[in-house]
Order: sequence, then C-alpha cells, then structure tokens
Amino acid sequence: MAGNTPDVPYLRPVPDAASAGGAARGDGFDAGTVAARQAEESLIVEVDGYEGPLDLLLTLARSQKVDLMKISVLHLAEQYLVFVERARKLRIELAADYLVMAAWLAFLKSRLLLPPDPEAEGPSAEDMAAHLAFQLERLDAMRQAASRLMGRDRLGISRFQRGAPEPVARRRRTEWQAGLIDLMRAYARLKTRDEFRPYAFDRQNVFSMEQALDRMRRMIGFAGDWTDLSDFLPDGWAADGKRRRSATAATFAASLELARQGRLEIRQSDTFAPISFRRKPAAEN
Amino acid sequence: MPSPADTDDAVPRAPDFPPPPLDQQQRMVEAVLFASAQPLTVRDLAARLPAGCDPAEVLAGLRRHYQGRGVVLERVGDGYVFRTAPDLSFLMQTETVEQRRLSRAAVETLAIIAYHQPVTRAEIEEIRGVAVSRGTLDQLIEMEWVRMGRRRMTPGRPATFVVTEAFLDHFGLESARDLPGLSELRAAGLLDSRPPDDGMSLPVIPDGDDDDAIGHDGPADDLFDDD
Amino acid sequence: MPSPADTDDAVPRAPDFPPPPLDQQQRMVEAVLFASAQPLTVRDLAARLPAGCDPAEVLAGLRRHYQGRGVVLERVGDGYVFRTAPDLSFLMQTETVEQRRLSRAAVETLAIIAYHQPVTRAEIEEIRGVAVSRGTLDQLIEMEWVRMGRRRMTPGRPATFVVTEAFLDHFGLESARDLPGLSELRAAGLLDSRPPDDGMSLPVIPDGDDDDAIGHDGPADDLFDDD
Repeated sequence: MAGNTPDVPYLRPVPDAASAGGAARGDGFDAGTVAARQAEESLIVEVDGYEGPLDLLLTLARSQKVDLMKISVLHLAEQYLVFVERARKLRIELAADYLVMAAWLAFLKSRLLLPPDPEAEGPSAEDMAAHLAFQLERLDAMRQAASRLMGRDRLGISRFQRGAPEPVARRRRTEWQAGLIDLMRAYARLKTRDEFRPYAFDRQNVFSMEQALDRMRRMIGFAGDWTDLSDFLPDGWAADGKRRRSATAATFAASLELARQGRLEIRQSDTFAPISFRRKPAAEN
Repeated sequence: MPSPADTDDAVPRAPDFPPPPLDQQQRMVEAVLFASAQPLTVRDLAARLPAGCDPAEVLAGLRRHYQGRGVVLERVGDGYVFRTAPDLSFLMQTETVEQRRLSRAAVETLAIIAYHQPVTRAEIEEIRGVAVSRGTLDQLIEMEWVRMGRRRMTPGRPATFVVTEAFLDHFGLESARDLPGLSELRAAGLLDSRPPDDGMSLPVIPDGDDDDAIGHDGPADDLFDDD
Repeated sequence: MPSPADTDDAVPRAPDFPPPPLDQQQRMVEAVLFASAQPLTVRDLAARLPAGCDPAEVLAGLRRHYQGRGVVLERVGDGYVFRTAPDLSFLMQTETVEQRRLSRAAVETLAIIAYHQPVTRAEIEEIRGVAVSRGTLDQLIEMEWVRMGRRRMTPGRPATFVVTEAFLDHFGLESARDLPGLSELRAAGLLDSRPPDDGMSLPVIPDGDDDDAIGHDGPADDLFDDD
C-alpha cells in the first residue's frame, strides 16, 4: 500500500466545472437515468466524507434499499466498480485502499459469476460474500448503536449532578500506642538507672583489649629491651586510678595474647613485682 | 460521636454499641450520597457510616423513596449516585455542560469498545474498516470513558480496551450489560468476534499515528454533532 | 417545551397554558435546587420554572417533604439550598487514624508524673536525669493524659503536673494509686537484672532540649558483647 499517506485525501476535489457540466448535460436522457446519474455524482462529490472503502460500500449498499441481510453482494461489487470507473473518468484520484478494494471486489465478482471450482483452496466466493455482508451489517449496527448511545440521557445534558457537592473533610487523628506495660517499664528503667547507667557513660574510662593490642603491636617493635608495662599505657591514662586500672588490665591481657602468638616475651621477677615485656628476638626472622 | 467503621480492626468495637436503627441509617446514606457528585460504592458508604451499619440494606429503600422525584438515585456499576430526573433537563440550561465535540471516528470507536469489550485495536479496525488513530483512543481515555483492559493472551499480547464507570455514569447505564440493543445485537451474531479467514478480510490500510488528520475539518466531524 | 416564566414580559404568556400540577412543580424545584451551584431565590426559581408556577408554595411543601431526612432544605439569606442534615455533619469527614508510638522521653515523663504526681518539672528532671523538653510536656498535655495541677507552695511557686481521667481510662486504671510499685515491678520481672553496681556511678549529665537523642542502653550493652 505504498503511496498512501494519511494526509492525502481519499479523493481529489472535483473541479466545479466538470461536475456542473456533467449534470447540465443530462438533457435527453430519461428521468430515471438522470436521477441515477445525479445520485452517483452526488456520491462522488461527497467522497471526502467517507471513511474508507467499507464506509463507501455501506452507503452504496443502502442505496439498494433492502435489508442489509438480503443485500446482493454481486450487485454491490458492481456498484462499487462503477463508482470507481466514474471517478476515474472524472479524473478523480482515488486513494490506494479504494483501489485495493476495487481489485478485491472485481475478483469476488468473477468468482461469484463463475461456477465454483472444486479444486480451489480457501474460502468459497459465497463465504467471502457472506463475510462482506456481515461486515457491512456489523458496521451499520455499530453506527446505530453509537447514535443511540449519544442520544441517551447524558450527564451534563439531560441528567445533572449535585451542583454544590459538600466536601468531605479529611481529618487525621493520631492514636498513641502506649500500654501500662510501657509505662511500668519506663519507670522501672528510671528507678534502676543508677545500677547500669555508669556503663553507658564509662566508655571514655575503659581501655579495651582491642585498643591495647593495637597499641602494643605498634610499640613492641621499638621495645628492643625489657620495658615496663606501665610504659605501654596510653598517655594520660596512668594518672587517674580508674583509667589506669582499665588500661593496665587491657595492656596485660594484650601482652598475653602477643606472647601466645610468639611475638613477645613477658618477665616478672616476683609476685606483684613490675611486669616487663620485650620483643621476642626470634620473631625477627 | 460514633466512630467510623473500621471492620478490619483487630480489636472488635464494643458490641454493646449497637448500630443506628435502619431509618437513621437511611438518612445517613442519603446524606452521604447527596453530598457527593461522584458515585459511591457500598464499601465507600460503609467506611463513612458508623460501625455495624449495612448500607446495602437501606439503599433499596432509599431508591424507592426517590422514585418519581425530581432527583433519583441511580446505580452506576458498583456505585450509587443522585442525579436529576432526565425528563427535567429542560429546566437545566444553566447547568448544561458544554460537551466536547467528538469526531465520528471517536463516537464509533467508543460504541465498538462498549459493545465488544474487551476489544483490541486490531478488532476495532476490522469492524470500522479503517485504521484507528492513536489520537482517537487517547481522547477517549483522556475523557475517562475508556481504559486499558487486560492484554489478550494471543500472539503479541495486544492490549484490550474497555469502558469505565465514568462512561456508564455519563450515559446513564447501570452496567455495560444495559447497553441499548445489546441482546438483539448478540442474538443477531453481530457481536461475535469472527476472525476473518485468509483472503476474506477487507483491506484495512495500516496507518501511522495520525489518521485523525483525515477529514478533520471535513464533514465527518459534523455528522455526530450533538443537536 | 415550556418556556421559563418571564413575569415582566410585556406580552403576557398564553394564559390557556395551565401550570404543571403542584407535585410536578415540586419535582422541578427539587431538581433545580439539587443541580444548582448556588442557593436560588424564589425569583430565580420562578424564572426557571414554566409560567404560572408558584415556587414559594412548592418550597414549603418540599421543605416538609425533607423534614427529618438526611438532607434538609435550608434557607440561606434569600436563597434556598439543600444541605446535609446538621446532626449528620459528622459523616462529612473521614478520619484517618495513625498509630504512633510515644517517644521514650514522653513515656518516661508520663511514668514519672503518674508515679509521683503532683510533680514539678524540676522534680521530673531530677528523676530522669535529663532536662525535660517543653515539647514533651506539651505533647502529653495535648493528648489530655497530663494536665497542670496546683502550684507548689514553695519558692517560685512552680506548677505541678498530674495525670488525667483520660489517662486512667487509656491505661485501664481506677486511680493512679493502682500503679504497681517497684517491688511488684521487680517481681513481675520488669526490672532488668543488670550487673550489680560497682560504685562507679557518674554524675547526671545536664541535657539540652533533645533528651530523646541520648542512646540509652545502647553503649552499655555493646561493652559486654565481645565474648
């Protein structure tokens, strides 16, 4: 279907002179032929209004003035082909889909006129004709349904909503979740606070074993000779009793760990005598 | 003040707090529906009414009460809404809403969707014999008369289109089953989806995006002009 | 279609065109008032209704019809309008309930007030060991669980705080004296058994506004985590 762009009208406009002249030269024909010709030409003049070949076919079918169920598809095909032929004579350029439809209908017409070929595959000409009739009837039915729909009592035309709807206020209410148990727990926590509160704030006075290990690993390399444990305590921790105790314990524990790893030797000359460390010489190798 | 129903509450509301008597419930449903411009479902109503109320039970009575009045209680899909009686439209020039002009293509497409739903775009094109422009469907969707339905479980899983509650409300239909002439059309086989066999289908020119451009200012637009 | 009455018209409307019966007039007024965005006066209604109608009479009848219903016909200035019945105004709001936990500071402050009432702010701070923010007390007062008690007859005459009936209600207490004592709390296993005091208690840290911010038992637990 090359060449069919949506912007192209299905038919080029008919020059005024051509149609007017055609109608004027109707003299001499009998009245029936004149009416038929005028009807056909008015179709052509209106062709811009068709929404494609099926729409045009439906209009032609209506001109048969029979129930769509009883439409003669053969006659319809002929009507369409005559229409296309006339359009050509009037130098009207038909859109591609009209020509495709014309070819299809010409094929259908020949099939309908010939005796059925028992060898032929696919649908019979009668099936094709029946389907076309069905499509026309269905399109017609949908058009009638559409106009019935639009003719209903529509909102804003026949039926109206409340002109001053009353707004629904949205309120947000907070429901606090607190049970007696929460209350009692909170109170219990407060009353026993002193029992465990110190731990919460004592971090600054606790020297952890991790910190001690870290510190000793860095320092031990420089301690070639026996060095007293107190020399390993971090700055400022030796003065305060609590901090000294914590740092001493952590440092001693760290020294045990390093000794276990074979990186350090520990010496204590007597019970409660000062403890001193040195790097284990073997660790060098 | 009675608290709103909160049926899913883990803690059941005090059962010694009985729901209001039925005539009071009817007043409440009446008030809530009257205040709203949009249809409300039974569930919407239940959420607004005190716990234990049964809006479904009082709706029928309310509907009877308004029968033949200037304002009637309409059912729209799952919802209920008050609307003025259609025969009094002549009094409503002031309120008449300027309707957006729908093209003939849009009106036909709407009817096809309503009567054939759920329907794919290809099926709409098959029925109309011309391509359906994106713009036509977009317009119907924007007007909230049409929405996407489920995808069809066929190759390509095409989207389907269905009509909405707003469509039902606009056209005064209780449900899509109440479309005029639906049963006759069905009996005549005109709503069957007959996939055309090869060689039988009429040519539909596949279209780009904007076949809406066709006959925009042509006569097609005017064909279905309201009044 | 009947044309609207236009009483001042120079040419009188055909008098042989009788006005609709009163019940029809009532339907009309009902519909027009329903659909109108503003209150309508008798004159407005007369202009909208067919010639010969008597809106004033119809309004009185309509008003009676709606008496005791969920919707009432109200007079606003010179105009008439339908409104939800005043006793049903509670239906015109939806309430979303949000469940929230009280902050630790709030629970503790509340607990102290409950156990020690009447208690001054300074006393609460002494027990909690941190300053009590204005916001915490305000919140408890706003929730109506706490209210101001008498002023203490001490220098500065500080305000005291007590718990309310609503508080007792919420917590299912007959009176604040029903709160279990410390020994009962311990017996109930509510007191955490912590390592005994090692005599290293620290002075109370005075606190600014955000007593919520202190990580309470967090660090203490961590210290003993390493196994």
